[in-house]
Amino acid sequence: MTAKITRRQLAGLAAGTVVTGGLIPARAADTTTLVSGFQLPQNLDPHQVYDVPMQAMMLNTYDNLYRYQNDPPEIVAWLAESHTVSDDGLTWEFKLRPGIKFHDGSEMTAEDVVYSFRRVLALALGPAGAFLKILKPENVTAPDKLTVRFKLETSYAPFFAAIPSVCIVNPRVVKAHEKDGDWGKAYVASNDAGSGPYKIVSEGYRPLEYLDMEIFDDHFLGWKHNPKPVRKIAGRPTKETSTRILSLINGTIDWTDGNLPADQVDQINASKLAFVQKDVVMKTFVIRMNNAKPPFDNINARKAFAHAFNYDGFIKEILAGYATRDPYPQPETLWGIPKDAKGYDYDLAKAKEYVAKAVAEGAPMKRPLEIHVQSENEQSVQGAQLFQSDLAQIGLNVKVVGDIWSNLTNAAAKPETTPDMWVHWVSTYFVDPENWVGQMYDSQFHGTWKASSYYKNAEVDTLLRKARALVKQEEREPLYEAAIRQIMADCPDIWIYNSMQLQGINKRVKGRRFCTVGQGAEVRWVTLES
Amino acid sequence: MKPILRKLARDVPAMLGLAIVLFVVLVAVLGPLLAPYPGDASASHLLQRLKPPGAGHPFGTDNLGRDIFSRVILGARGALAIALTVVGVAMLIGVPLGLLAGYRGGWLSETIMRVTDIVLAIPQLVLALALAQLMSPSLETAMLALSLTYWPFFTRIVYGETRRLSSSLFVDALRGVGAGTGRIVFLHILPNAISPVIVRATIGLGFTILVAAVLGFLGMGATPPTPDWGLAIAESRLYLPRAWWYATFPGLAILLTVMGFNLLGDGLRDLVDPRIRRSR
Amino acid sequence: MIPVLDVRGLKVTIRTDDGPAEVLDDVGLTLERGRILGVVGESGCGKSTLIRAIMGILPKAASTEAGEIWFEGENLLVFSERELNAQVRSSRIGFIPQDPLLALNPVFKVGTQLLEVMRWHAPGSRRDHVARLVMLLRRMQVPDPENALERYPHQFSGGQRQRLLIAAALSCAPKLVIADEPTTALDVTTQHQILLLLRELVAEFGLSLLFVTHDFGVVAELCDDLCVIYAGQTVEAGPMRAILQAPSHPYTRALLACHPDRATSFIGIPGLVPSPLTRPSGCLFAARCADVRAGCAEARPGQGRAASGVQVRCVQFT
Amino acid sequence: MARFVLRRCVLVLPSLLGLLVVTFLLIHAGSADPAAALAGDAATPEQIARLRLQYGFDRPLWEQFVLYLNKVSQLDFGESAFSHRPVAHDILQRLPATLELTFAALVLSIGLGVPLGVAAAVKHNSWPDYLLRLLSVMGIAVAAFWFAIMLQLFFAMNLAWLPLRGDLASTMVRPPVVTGFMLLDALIAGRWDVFFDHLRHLVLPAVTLGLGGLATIVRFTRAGVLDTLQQDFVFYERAMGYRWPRLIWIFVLRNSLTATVTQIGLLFGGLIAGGVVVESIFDWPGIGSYTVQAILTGDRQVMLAVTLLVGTVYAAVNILVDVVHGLLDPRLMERA
Repeated sequence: MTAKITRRQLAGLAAGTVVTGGLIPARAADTTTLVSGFQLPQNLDPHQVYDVPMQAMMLNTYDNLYRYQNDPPEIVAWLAESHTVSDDGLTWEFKLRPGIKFHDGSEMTAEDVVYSFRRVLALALGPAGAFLKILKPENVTAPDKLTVRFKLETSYAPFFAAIPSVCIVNPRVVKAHEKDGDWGKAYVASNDAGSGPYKIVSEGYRPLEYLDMEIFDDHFLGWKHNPKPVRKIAGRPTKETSTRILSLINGTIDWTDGNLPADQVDQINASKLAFVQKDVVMKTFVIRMNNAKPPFDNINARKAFAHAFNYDGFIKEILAGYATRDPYPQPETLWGIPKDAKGYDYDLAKAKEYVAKAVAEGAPMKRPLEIHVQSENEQSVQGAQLFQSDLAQIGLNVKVVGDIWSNLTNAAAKPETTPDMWVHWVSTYFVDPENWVGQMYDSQFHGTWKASSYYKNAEVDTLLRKARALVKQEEREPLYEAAIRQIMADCPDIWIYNSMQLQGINKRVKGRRFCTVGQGAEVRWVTLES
Repeated sequence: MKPILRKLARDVPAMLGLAIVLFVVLVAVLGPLLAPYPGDASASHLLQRLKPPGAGHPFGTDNLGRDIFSRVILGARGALAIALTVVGVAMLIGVPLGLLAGYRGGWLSETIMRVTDIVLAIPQLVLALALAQLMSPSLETAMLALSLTYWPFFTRIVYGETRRLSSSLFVDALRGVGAGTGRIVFLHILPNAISPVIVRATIGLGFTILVAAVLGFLGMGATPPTPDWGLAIAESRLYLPRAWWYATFPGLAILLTVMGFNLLGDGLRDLVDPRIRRSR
Repeated sequence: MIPVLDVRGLKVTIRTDDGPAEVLDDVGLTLERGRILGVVGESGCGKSTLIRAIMGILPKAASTEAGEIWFEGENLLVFSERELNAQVRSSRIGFIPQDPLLALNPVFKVGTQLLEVMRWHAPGSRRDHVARLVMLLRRMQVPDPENALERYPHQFSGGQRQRLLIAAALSCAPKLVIADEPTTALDVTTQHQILLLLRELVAEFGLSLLFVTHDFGVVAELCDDLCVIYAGQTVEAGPMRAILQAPSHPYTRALLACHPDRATSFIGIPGLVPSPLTRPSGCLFAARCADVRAGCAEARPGQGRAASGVQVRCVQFT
Repeated sequence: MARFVLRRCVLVLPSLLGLLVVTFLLIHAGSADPAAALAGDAATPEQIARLRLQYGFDRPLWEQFVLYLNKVSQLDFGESAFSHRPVAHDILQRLPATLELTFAALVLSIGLGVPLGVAAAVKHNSWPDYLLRLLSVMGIAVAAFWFAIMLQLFFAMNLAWLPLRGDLASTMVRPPVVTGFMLLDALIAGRWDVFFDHLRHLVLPAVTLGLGGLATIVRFTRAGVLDTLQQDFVFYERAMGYRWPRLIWIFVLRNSLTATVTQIGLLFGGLIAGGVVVESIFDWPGIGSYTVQAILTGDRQVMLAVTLLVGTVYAAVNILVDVVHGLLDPRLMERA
């Protein structure tokens, strides 16, 4: 339709012909634009927000010194060519590649990297958690144009694993929009300051609604790996599952995020346009028990509960098999798992025995218990309901309480307010045992949601702290194995499965590569077939 | 009374409404006796998940393999309980306030009506949602939130009626013969003001069920495994459009019930409104 | 000469929830050209239904069972709604309602409302209509007639509103004007002025006036002829003077007796009007009649004639 | 007239202040720690403590309220804990979309509702009336989310006539934001393609949202017309030979609309709230989905601002309703 319009066409509109006549076909036949259904991060500043949706976004807009690639994940040199670390594990030096360009055309130098890390530390949000305790802003320096040096306060092995969580922002853009020393917080929250393979179109962003990006031809890696890349990414998150499924089936969106409900797989696979891609990710599902509250302070009581969850039933029936049983407190695919350790199985007889033992030891097993779930998350509700009906069979009385994430993390700040039990996932913030057992079972983290079982074992504390301070994986591995062995014996929580991500993808999407960090949202590999 | 009932009997939609309401009440009372699987209020049967309607499960089964027909039947009681409680509490707050404001006048009346205006200005759904999130979502908070936002409607109505009646001749006459305030208000004004209140309440019953369903849909109402209609629709969203039966039958139950109350309320309104009555 | 209005044996029933109600049962009246006919009756006797029947605006539940309404030689009962609207209302029959405040549409300017009538029923352009209205209003002694059209009904006093409505009734130059208790809502002084005005207008515009009221005093002051209605029946009809001198029907007599100086209310007669739902088989007035005889309760009396030539519905005169 | 509006505006202020106090207390009575919400999932207790100090969450409640009030008077509504963006900015960006949708729904429900209501009243107690009453009650009783999904399945999937979600085709470049109302912005930019495509996206959400309003308007118009038809002046007008269609559609209708207009005012508040569900199902980029997000994440500043906004809109609409009442019925204007 051209810019001119006749009276007749206007009349046609009134008659409804334009409205229903299909000016634009439901499916975009355009092979240069990928319509992505990934959830948008809370805002676009990778230094303010660091969660799964942000990972998916920043992989396309920003770059990092090192980055996770492939499946299973490997940490690979990205903006940096290489790095060195001192024997004491305190001094880290990264060598930057020359000639890297930001979206505004300016060249990236070591100073820019320094600025980025200092900004992360100053904002103290999102990705800062891994660095605040071990890194002072003045100890990030640039000895020369292409070298960045970090001097850590204490040796901290996960430092390197967390490097991919920090994006390098363009200080020239950020500083130009700084207000009252806010480190450009307001500006970067809605605008582009990156160097990644795609740049954000101006006016192309509205939180929760849409995010438009276009290709950055001068990306430092070039585009040789993909002769026919996607020119534009139209981020169109859908809020309702039903809308999401329908959009995928009728081609309105090219891919969903990886949180597709298992029950929808058949229907999507049966559709003409789309299919479901399955990938194992590092994201564990766990029912927390508040070890500080009776009866969960009693080990037999905890074991009774651990034997009362129908692991296979949940995974096979409710998740239609799209998850793998993971009896360990961290993903089975990650290093540090003691191969000899055995998990707990679904056995109501055993559970009853443990109940009896616990009762004999004076644990108040008959106390009415609560299990809190995230109301908006159906799977957590289902898991809790399933658990509830099994527990009822062995005479334990549990009530399912709907709750929301912010309330739950808030309640987890104190043992008294932490629910008896609650359900959540632990996603990959960085690929290291520290992300799971390190932060979940070291008692120094009590008060954070990750450590909300209030588990305390001096031996485990020692092991975990020692492992954290070492740099070499070979040296750390046995320590984690020992710690996990002990943790599993103490049974502080109920570990259920490691997730399989289910992503609905339009059949025209080719070349997608998956990595657990970012859910395979890296668009630079993708081509669209006509 | 009899001619009024006879008039109601001739009003086809109102009778339809009455029939629906009676039916729903009956289902609510007899719920566990009528439901083929009363245990499905809490039990789960993983092997029978998401079966389409068929023999044994006329409305199909839900995400935990529970019989939807049973759960729709069992849900009637909860729906009615919510509706009656909310409207009851709202009336308990709203009617006395309206009487007071309407009969007394002056600053008291002014204050009450101003507060009423403020509460009316808070969007019901927003307050309900905010309250639900503050006090952790449950049926009780949903009911509290709905009651707290519904009473101003009654205050408004009663206030208007009371004002009209208390300036009327017959109340003047009562004052003239020395009737006490309490006597006038409760024996003479209230009975005359009550019919619009009843009408509003009837419509409110339906409305409450609907809003409660929306709250349930947003995860701010009933908690699982309660057999709640709104909750069922909310749960079904993950399985739509495949499991169409999952949302459809609870949806129809809501539709039917709300319709019943509304039709009845409309019929009653036509009946008590003398201006419309005249035209019959 | 044909009378302007000649109603014969009109019978109207209304379906109610409690069965059919005989609201009018054999009403007859004759209005000769240039005269004023007063129709008197208690409230509930069927006066408004009579007016509605003549105007052709009966409620949906009502039906005309029998009778004829001859207007200038045409039977109005055979007219369709559309024909009545196009040929009769306003253009030939003007109407003055009871309560001028309730009868005017409160949210439109007086001018809009009056011109709407003329738009369909008076010849000429809008400008002609305005001119005629201003003329009429001036004649009705409405102050500042030009601006009056721009004002809303509630901005006038009761008497002025009634004058507006009289002007409206005359706006399309009708032959017959039906006035439905046009003075009841007014105070006595204004009432008197309006009656005087109406008298003058009848002569001045060559009208015939059907004046319906429950107020005997007003009728006596204004009318040339009289028609007394009781429970949906004409019980006595004839020249005003003749009836006043010698009322024949016991009902008329009772009316005049309880108020020797021209009765203005009906309170003086003991008993109640029979309900239109359950009507006695005999004379409808029998239960209240001071002069009741054997047989009164058995059969309905037909129309008879008194010595003065007045029509009377009473066994004494048949 | 101007004085009347001004007086009403001044009278609204205390109400809004009261609303603000109530919401402020309600929101702060909750247990959720705003600092924790601001800090995000991966935050350490130190980070949270820092934010608590920085934002003054440790101060007494009244002090926080005075602080908030002071900021609000400068139209600063703080920062969203979720997006870390200024709330005023977010709301300004999203409000037009919601107003557009609400307005479309209103136009739909008034445009259809008034004629249908009149028709039902004229055919009072006959089958068309019964049918309309039944349908309008169904319109109120049907759960919006269920209806929305049915519309999607039928019109977007089966027939593929209308888009499923969003406010514009993903391949289309958005016109520059001038007013924020995309229909207007498209016209300003001369982008007919955007105009029509946006209109197509508007249909299903507007129908869903308008359904309840339509039903309500039908009912109140019917009742209003029935009421007016009993008035003496209608008999007078008939006796004077007013033509039927004009009698009904002009002289009766204007008298009957008072109740309908009041309802439209009440509806407006309901429509904005109802938008919560509709916007989230159709991914309409308005206030509704923003509010849900705020509630789910315990985002205090957003909840406060939205409540205040909705209260203000509600008050403004009510003033407008009074003005329209005054225009419909001159007696009301004189009394006020």
